[in-house]
Formats: sequence, structure tokens, C-alpha cells
Amino acid sequence: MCQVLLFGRLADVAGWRERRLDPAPATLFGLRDLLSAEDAQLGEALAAPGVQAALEKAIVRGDRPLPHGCEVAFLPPMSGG
Amino acid sequence: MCQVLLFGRLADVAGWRERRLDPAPATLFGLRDLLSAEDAQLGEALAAPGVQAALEKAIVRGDRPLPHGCEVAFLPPMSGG
Amino acid sequence: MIRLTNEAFDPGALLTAFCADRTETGAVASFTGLCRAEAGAAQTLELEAYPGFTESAIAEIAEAAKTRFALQDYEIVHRVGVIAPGEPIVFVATAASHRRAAFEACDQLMDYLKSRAPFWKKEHGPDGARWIEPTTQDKADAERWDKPAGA
Amino acid sequence: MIRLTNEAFDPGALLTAFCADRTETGAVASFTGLCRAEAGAAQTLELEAYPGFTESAIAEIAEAAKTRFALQDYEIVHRVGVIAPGEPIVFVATAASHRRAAFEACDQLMDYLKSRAPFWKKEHGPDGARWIEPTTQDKADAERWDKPAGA
Repeated sequence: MCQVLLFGRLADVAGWRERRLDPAPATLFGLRDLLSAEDAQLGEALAAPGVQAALEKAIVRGDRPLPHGCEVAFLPPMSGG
Repeated sequence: MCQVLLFGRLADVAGWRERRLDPAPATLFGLRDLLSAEDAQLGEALAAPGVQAALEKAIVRGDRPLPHGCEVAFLPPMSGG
Repeated sequence: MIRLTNEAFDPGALLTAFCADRTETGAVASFTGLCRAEAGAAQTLELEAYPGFTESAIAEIAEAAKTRFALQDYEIVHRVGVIAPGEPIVFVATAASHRRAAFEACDQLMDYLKSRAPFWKKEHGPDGARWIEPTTQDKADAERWDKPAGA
Repeated sequence: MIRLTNEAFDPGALLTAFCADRTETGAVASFTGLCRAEAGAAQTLELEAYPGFTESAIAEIAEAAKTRFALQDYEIVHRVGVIAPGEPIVFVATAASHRRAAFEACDQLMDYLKSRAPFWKKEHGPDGARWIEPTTQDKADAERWDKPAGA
């Protein structure tokens, strides 16, 4: 199981902001591939330059295993306040 | 007649802050000489570097005639706020 | 203190509280960012944060500024949600012994908040909504602080 | 608005009023100078102004800054008389479309107020009273603004 959060225009493109996946893919890249396979537009938005992933509220680069019950967020380029 | 104001340490040295002189000397330098003749310590303080004179709330440099009823102020170096 | 809020807030009330009971603070600088109507071009602003993540990212920057400028204290309040023209978006206050440190820290915190803080901003105008990215000026402002102190 | 006051004032109340009803102001910078106790070295501060003359001198500087930084508005409140540690001495707020102008104008106004404004300041401490003159740092801060803009 994992909780997936989308922010900014990613949420607009997907039409959802928060989703529980159970069972969840074993890795971050697996999760991204799953979301992209389900929704090609979201897939394109996730692959755009500047999109970052956060695991348990910390930015991660590259692939990571997804622990059970974790929170994953996809963050488009930040606007600032 | 003229109104004489002292500020900052000039008032401390003289022991007064405001004084009406009637009759008043005809010029600013005449006024300064009069005050210095009456009180040598004040005279010394008025001659110290950075002391300025204001006539009708405007800084003046050099001597000036003193119109009847005018306000003259002697200003030590300003501290800022 | 760092706080995100969905509710409109009064910057003056924050400043009053921030200045209270300070006998060794000589200088309090503050900045209030207000939502501009831009003569009707922008009607409302919508700001999204990632609760927890956003405060941590701001705290990291704020604690670095506190050390760099020897601040005694700081306060950052940032509005999220839908914001109407004239409403405060952000309030930053800094307290220091002397004014140069208070000003520079406040200025730096605002530069970071405007260009690098994790917010997503949507402008709702007469032609619909659009997501905003930092301006080139905002990025240049923030980069002024990237060089080491004194360089 | 420029005001001298014998009474203690609340900088937050001034900021609230200054920010009210602004739909085209993006940025409000403020500075509050507080009286420091300096761990007992200074007990109270006594500030003297020359009513009329002091406000005019400040207004000249403030109007020049308003033009230079394209300010929408400013407010300056300065305490005179006997001031206890922790009490506000000066409040300056500036309003502009964008934050750089608001910050720089506020910073410049404070530099002038601290070093060149017509006040006479006496510190009453445990060893008696002494008249204060601007520090070398205050003078250097004010001189930063003497060069033409952009130089």
C-alpha cells in the first residue's frame, strides 16, 4: 500500500490530488510507470522537465524501493510564494 | 524681539532651552556674541565644530539680519533618531 | 516560527506580537506581500503547499539565515488557498541587535520564499486560470544570496 | 505621513492601518527600531526634536525616496521624549508594486533617519547621561545612498 499525492498542474492534468494504491508497485519508477500506463497525459506531465518526486516528504532522485504504507508525492516546478 | 532656542547639549550647558530677547541684536552674529558674552561656557559650546544656526526653521550659513519677531535656533551636531 | 494558514491574517497583529517584550532587540524588519488586483488582470490567487514538506523546506532556509545574520528571532506566516486582491499572502519578520542584519535577513528570506519555496500558484483572471512559475527577476534576486557572505 | 510623538506607540497597529485597502500594492516593507536595554548599560533614551524643522527635514528625504523608488506610499512615526527599553523608537513603512523597491526605500529611509535626521539623543545609564552622535557605521550606511541610482 502507498499514498500518492499530486500537486499543482499535475493534479489538474490527472483530475485527482490524492490516491491510495493497494497493492502498490515495489519501486518509485514502477509507480510512475503504472500511473503513466493508466493515463498517458499524466505520464507526459510527470516526465516534463523539473518534475520531482518526494518519498516521505523528502525529495529523492533516481529510483527507490517503496516501503509499505509510504507517502509518495510528485511535485511540478515550484512557483514560490 | 526674537525667540532663541537651544537644543541638545547646548541647552544643558546654558541651563535654558528657550528665551525671548527684547530688544534683540540686529544680526545672527550679534546674537551669538551677546549670548557668548553673557555665558562663556555657552559661547564655547556655540563655537564648537558642527554647531549650526537656523532662522525661522531653516539652516543658515554666515551672518543674517534678524527680522523682528523671528525664531533663531542653535543646533549641535545631530544624533539621528 | 513558521506557519501556513488557510485564513486571512492581519500582518499588524503579527508585528505587534513579534515586537512585544524585547528589551535587547534593536531592529525588527518586516515584509508583507499583498495580492495585487493588477487592474482586473488577476482576480484571485490560489496557492497550494505540501503540508509538512513546505514548512520543513522553509525552516531549512530560515535557520540558515538565522545563523548567517545572527538573528535573535524570525517569524514567517504564509497564506495558502484562495486569496483575494488586497489580502496578505506572506508576512516575514526578523529581529536582530542592529538594523542591517534585520533588513538583509528579511530581504533574503523573501527572495527565497518568492522563487524557491515549495508552493504552487495559480492565477485566476478574466481569461481563466494559469499556473505561475518564478520570474527571471525572482530567480536573479534569490541568486544574489548564493555567494558566500562577504564575497 | 510623518509624525513625531511623545507617546508610546504600537508598530503593529500602524502596519495594519498602512496595509488596509491596498489592491495594487504588492509589497509593504517596514522597520521598527526598539530601545535596547544593553544589559543595563542604557536605562532610558531621551530624544529631542525641533518641531516643524525636524518633520520638514524628514519630509524632504522621504519625498526624494518616494520619487527615486517609485513608492506608492510611506509612513514614518518617530518617538521623542523619554523612551524605556523595549519601547519602539521609530517605525517606517513603504508601499510599492514590487518588493525590491519597498525594501530599498525602507532601508534608505532608516539610514537617513539614524544618521542625519535632526534629533538629539541622550542616553541615561547607570553612570549618568551622555549625548550620542551617529556612529561611523551609521554614517557609512547613509553614504551608500549618496551615489546616483545605478552607479
